[in-house]
Amino acid sequence: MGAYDLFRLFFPYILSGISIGGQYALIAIGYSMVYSILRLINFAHGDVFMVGGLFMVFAAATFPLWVAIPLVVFLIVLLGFTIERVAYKPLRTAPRMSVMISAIGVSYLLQNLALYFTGGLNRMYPAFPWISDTISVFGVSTRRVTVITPFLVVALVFALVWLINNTKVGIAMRAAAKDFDTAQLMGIKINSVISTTFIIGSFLAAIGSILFFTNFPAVFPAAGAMPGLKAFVAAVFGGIGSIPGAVIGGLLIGIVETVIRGADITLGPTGLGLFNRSLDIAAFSDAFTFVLLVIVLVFRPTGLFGDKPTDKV
Amino acid sequence: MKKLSVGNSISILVLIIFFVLTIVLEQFIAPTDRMNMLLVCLRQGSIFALLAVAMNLLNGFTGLFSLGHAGFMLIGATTYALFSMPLAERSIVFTWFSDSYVIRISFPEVLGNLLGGPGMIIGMLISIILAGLVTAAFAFLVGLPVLRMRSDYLAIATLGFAEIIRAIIMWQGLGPVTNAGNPLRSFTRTADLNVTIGGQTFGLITFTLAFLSAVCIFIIFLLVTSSYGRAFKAIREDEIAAEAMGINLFKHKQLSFCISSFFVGVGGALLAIFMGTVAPLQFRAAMTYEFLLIVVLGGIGSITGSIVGAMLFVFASMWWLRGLDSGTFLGLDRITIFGVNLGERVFVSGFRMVVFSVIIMCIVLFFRRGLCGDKELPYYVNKLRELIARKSKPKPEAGGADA
Amino acid sequence: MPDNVLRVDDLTMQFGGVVAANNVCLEVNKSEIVALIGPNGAGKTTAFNCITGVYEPTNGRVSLNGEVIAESFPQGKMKDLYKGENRGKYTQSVKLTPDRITYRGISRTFQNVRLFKALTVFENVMIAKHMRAKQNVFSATFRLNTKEEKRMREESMALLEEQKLDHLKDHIASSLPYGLQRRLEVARALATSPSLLLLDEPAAGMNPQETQEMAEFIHEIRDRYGLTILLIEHHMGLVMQISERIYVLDFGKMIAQGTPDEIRADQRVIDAYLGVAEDAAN
Amino acid sequence: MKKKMFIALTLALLMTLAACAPAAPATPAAPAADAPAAGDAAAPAADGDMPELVIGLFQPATGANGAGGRQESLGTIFANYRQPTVEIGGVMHRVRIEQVDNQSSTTHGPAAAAELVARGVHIILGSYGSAVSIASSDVFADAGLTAIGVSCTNPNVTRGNDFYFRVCFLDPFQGQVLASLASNTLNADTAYVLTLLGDDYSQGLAHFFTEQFQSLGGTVIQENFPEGTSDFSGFMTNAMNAGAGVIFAPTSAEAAALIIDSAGVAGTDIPLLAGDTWDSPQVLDAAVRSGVSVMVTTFYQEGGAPEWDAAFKEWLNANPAQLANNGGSDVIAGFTAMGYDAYMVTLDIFQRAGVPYPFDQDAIRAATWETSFYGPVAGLIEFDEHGDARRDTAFVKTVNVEEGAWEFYAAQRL
Repeated sequence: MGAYDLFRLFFPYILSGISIGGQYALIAIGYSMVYSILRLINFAHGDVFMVGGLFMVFAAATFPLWVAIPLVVFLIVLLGFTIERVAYKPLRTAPRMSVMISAIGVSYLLQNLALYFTGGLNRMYPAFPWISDTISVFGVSTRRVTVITPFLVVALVFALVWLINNTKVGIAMRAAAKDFDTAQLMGIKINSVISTTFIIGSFLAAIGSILFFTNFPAVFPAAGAMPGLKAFVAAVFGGIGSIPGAVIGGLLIGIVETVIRGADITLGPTGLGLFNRSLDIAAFSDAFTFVLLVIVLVFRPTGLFGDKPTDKV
Repeated sequence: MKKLSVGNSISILVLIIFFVLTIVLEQFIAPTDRMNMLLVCLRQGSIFALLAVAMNLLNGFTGLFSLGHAGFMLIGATTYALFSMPLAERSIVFTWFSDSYVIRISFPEVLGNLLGGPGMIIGMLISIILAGLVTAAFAFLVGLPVLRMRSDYLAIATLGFAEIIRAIIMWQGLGPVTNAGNPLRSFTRTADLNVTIGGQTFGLITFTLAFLSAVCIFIIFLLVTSSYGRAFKAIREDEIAAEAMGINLFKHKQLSFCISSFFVGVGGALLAIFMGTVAPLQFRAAMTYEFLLIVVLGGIGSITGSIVGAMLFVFASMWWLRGLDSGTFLGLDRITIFGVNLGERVFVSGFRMVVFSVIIMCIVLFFRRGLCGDKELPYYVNKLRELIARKSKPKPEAGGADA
Repeated sequence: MPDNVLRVDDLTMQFGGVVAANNVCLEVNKSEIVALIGPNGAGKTTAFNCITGVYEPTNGRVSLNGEVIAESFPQGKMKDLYKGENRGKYTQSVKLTPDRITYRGISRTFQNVRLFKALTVFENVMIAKHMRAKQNVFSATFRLNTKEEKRMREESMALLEEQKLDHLKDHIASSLPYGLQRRLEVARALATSPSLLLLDEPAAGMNPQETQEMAEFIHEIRDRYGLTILLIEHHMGLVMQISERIYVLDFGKMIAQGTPDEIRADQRVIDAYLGVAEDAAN
Repeated sequence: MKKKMFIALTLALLMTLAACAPAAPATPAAPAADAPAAGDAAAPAADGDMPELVIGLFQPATGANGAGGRQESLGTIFANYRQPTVEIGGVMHRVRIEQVDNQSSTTHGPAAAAELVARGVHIILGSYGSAVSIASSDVFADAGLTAIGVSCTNPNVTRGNDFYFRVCFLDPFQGQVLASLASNTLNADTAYVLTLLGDDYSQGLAHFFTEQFQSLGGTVIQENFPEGTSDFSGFMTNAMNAGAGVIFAPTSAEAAALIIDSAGVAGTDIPLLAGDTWDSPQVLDAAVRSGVSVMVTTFYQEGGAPEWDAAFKEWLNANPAQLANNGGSDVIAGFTAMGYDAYMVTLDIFQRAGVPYPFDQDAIRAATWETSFYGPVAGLIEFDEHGDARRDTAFVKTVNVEEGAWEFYAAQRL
């Protein structure tokens, strides 16, 4: 089998892997930023992403797109902000477990609300002109959004990194991530820093939801759960608190996941012929993410680019 | 033996009355009665109580924030189903793996043939215990890497392991063993728990399930009040101090993890009996969250709380609040506000769960200690007696409840 | 060397590029009260943590009653980063977890009291008894260990009575006043039946009268339980009053050792403390 | 403060209990008069003197099968609307429908079933989705109630259960029809079968399809996807890489929409084939949107009974809530028709059993076995020794992309 054939065999998977990985990355940044400041796994983040999809379904039905898209992004940012104010802020001094439980509670509430308002049925995401169009990349047919995603992600990440390194609020964020209490003592308005973090995270989740659901146009109450968890794993993999880490983690998980999904065909009897019967590997595509997580946590708990946390005795 | 305190003896009395009631009620309530929901909810509630208490042992008493509950329940339920399914049923259940099924023993059947009715019950018990043991064994393996992690990483890693376990059980390659995620069914049924004496059948389903759960909960209660229970609590309070007091962190965490998982496995097996079907698709993270919320509802670190929380959860979501879904609730459905009829527009499918999650959020945010804090039943019995004693005095104190 | 209860050789602890303890050597003989002093950040608590197994030293050896309980040499990344001395002197790697070290007979208190806050005073002591109880989960759960449990209860009660905490036995630990919390922490440490007790600033935050009581208390427990005591303390009055020998650390290095009188006169010690006068004044 | 709020909360819960559970006597004596508050959904209290026949509608309204469950329920409710009373043993009975949402879940299903039984229903219809039906069948059997499956096609629903019947065809039949369609009509050598992991319906239908397709000389490549999968592009690439001539995807309508969409994006011209569950407006929409060729088997083809179609559509369009339950369009799904027939056959059974209120469950079951009823929409219903309807016809329909509608393809018989 020649190089061209190999390319033909694997390229479609890698292409869609990069795309979905980019979307994970956008969600992962939100997880990563919140975790680095509050040490909180914001379980509701994936559901915020799902709600973003749902808002768009309803918004696009009433408004033209140029109204609907900014409106949805604004509403999601508002939602993220509100969740932090209502569900996390009152628990600032509580044990970490309480906050995590609160996050799970919010996730449960959002899913049940979605269930209620959709009647538990799938809602089809509206098709956007241009980015929803089908195009052909090296002979592989795909949506334009697949190709746009990685570029958009890189652009957003550069903007974000610039923001964090050069603006006052960005510096405050880094300070809070390094040492929450000291940052507070130094006069940093910790609440506004945290709110900003949630606003940025939700903004990226809203963009991520537009890209994701344009690609996979069904919104259902649990639609955010799995991408959310995977994005968190991506954040851990890249090193919590590291934005480039989250992006690389997201891309890696996205690619590996799609490649595994195709492994039975590409490696099996109809592909490279490494094994002669179906091993049903495809069914492991989700579980694999967690295997990766456990491996990372065991061998390199700080992820690829993370700082080592120190506990004081 | 030490003399029982009044609080303890009244608590025991309450439990005895409860069990007598389960037996008596079941004889008089037919499945078609409205009140049968009471029995159904008691059954599910007791099993949920056990599962919640087992989770509390880990999360509340040992302070290990584990989210692997659903995965371990699945192991327990699957093991139970596999070892209690009558052989004749297997070719039907394993249809898609035409007769190549691996496990070819059914304890209730073997012992039932040998000893009759009681043998069947013993067989079920053996399968239940086996379910617990297998679950504990898996927990041991999972615990090796996971229990060395920091608290929140532990949470996400156990959550991950639950998904991995589910994926493995559902793997096509293991089909002949586990039926590859296709529902297991036709194993023992709840009706098998009834006892027939002289042609008269006595319904013991509620009693048996509640009793088995109660025995397990009692063992957990004994554990947490033992020296080991204190060690677990020490770990929860301060790992470094606990270690400095000679408590081997890993060993004790592993112990708590395995014991908790054993009872989760047993609970999974009981749940399998209750449901009659084991469908791995259902054992997802959402299920773990439900139990976590039950534990929080009842109070982290209180066994009584977990029981009360589980009962409230089951009764409310399965029965009392169901009206919120079907359009009739306390007559509120006849009210129309701004031209919107509550019954038609608001009380539709899913509203129950919304109300429910709002209640839970309120508890998480405003009653952080849950219903029972970290107190147990005897404490409340004593509190109640104090209250009554004060009331019966000639000059009752006002506002005594705020004490 | 039966007199050497604790012996620390060339202990070096380095966090990344920061050397917290550098080539620390100390010896504590049987029934001695020895103090480890030094300005803030001198590495005293680091040394404690290395002795009790909380930290794995970067280089050096700790032995208890002639038995090595911790030994280490620069490994992995540390090979390049290591700034200390005695490279290559230690070649074996002995790493006991804190609970094993406690089991061997070293018990400790903490700088900022670490009680099991939500548990009762009695439970706090009982937990420390857990380690040496002859029982397993099964026997403990099913109450087959009643004799053992009874012994633990009686011993714990006795200990609380000796510490005059018995009337508070059912109080929640965090509800005690600070001084009693300190005393409870010592009682808890004693409950592990140690031969060597490490006290990390036992008189921190106490008024002069309490400090005086603490001094007597330390003497008393040493005599009553036949203990050897190593303590970290900033209260110079207390240190000079009770300790038989004193080690002085500064910037991770041992700068002086000797009897209280020798230390009082040592110029290096005076210099080291000059910058932190307010500490010495306490 | 907190304590008081807590007490108030507890009181509220207790009051709810009181409201939902009136002190019901063991045998409800005067049904219409003291019908529980949480119950009389449909009927006005005006003709309260009439005894009631209560049909329990055991359907999912939420979850993976929510859409199908709602559509199926519509058929039954419409039937109830058209024929709200029935004469049994010389006594006129009002027919009331009790609904419970089983959430498409085998965990919540049995509790929902118990709830339905406890509401005092006399017969059960449902559920859409074989897995829930199987999981809950014991609850009905233990209560001695007859249950009639409307569209649950897995053989195991009725196997070994004397209380469960069904009016639809079975998966072995459906699988055969689809396999011969794939092999003979579409001339496919290789079939790519995509199934939901751990789903009885999906695995079962795939199994029967594979059996038949292989016996016709074809090759089958089967892959499973885990529940909650959004990204099917990898699987579509797999199908193309495997050189499949047909993609067979017996899944829920929810997954179907995503699969069809992915197929459209992947630009494949491989036809997609599926069973009864794909007979849904969602599938139609998705197929029209992405221009993929889709073929499904169904119980009923619109146009088979034109006058019924018209009446149903009129009723459906009259109420926006009902229209929403049908997926927002008035396309008639096969299982809606089956829901209608199941209601009618139920009335027939009660009439033949001949015992008026409070009915005799044994007589009802005996009458069920002897059913020979010509369903007004989908044809003759008779039960075989398992309690399955003898059905020999499945309709095959295909999506006409230009017109955006289902198009009759063939009536397959075996």
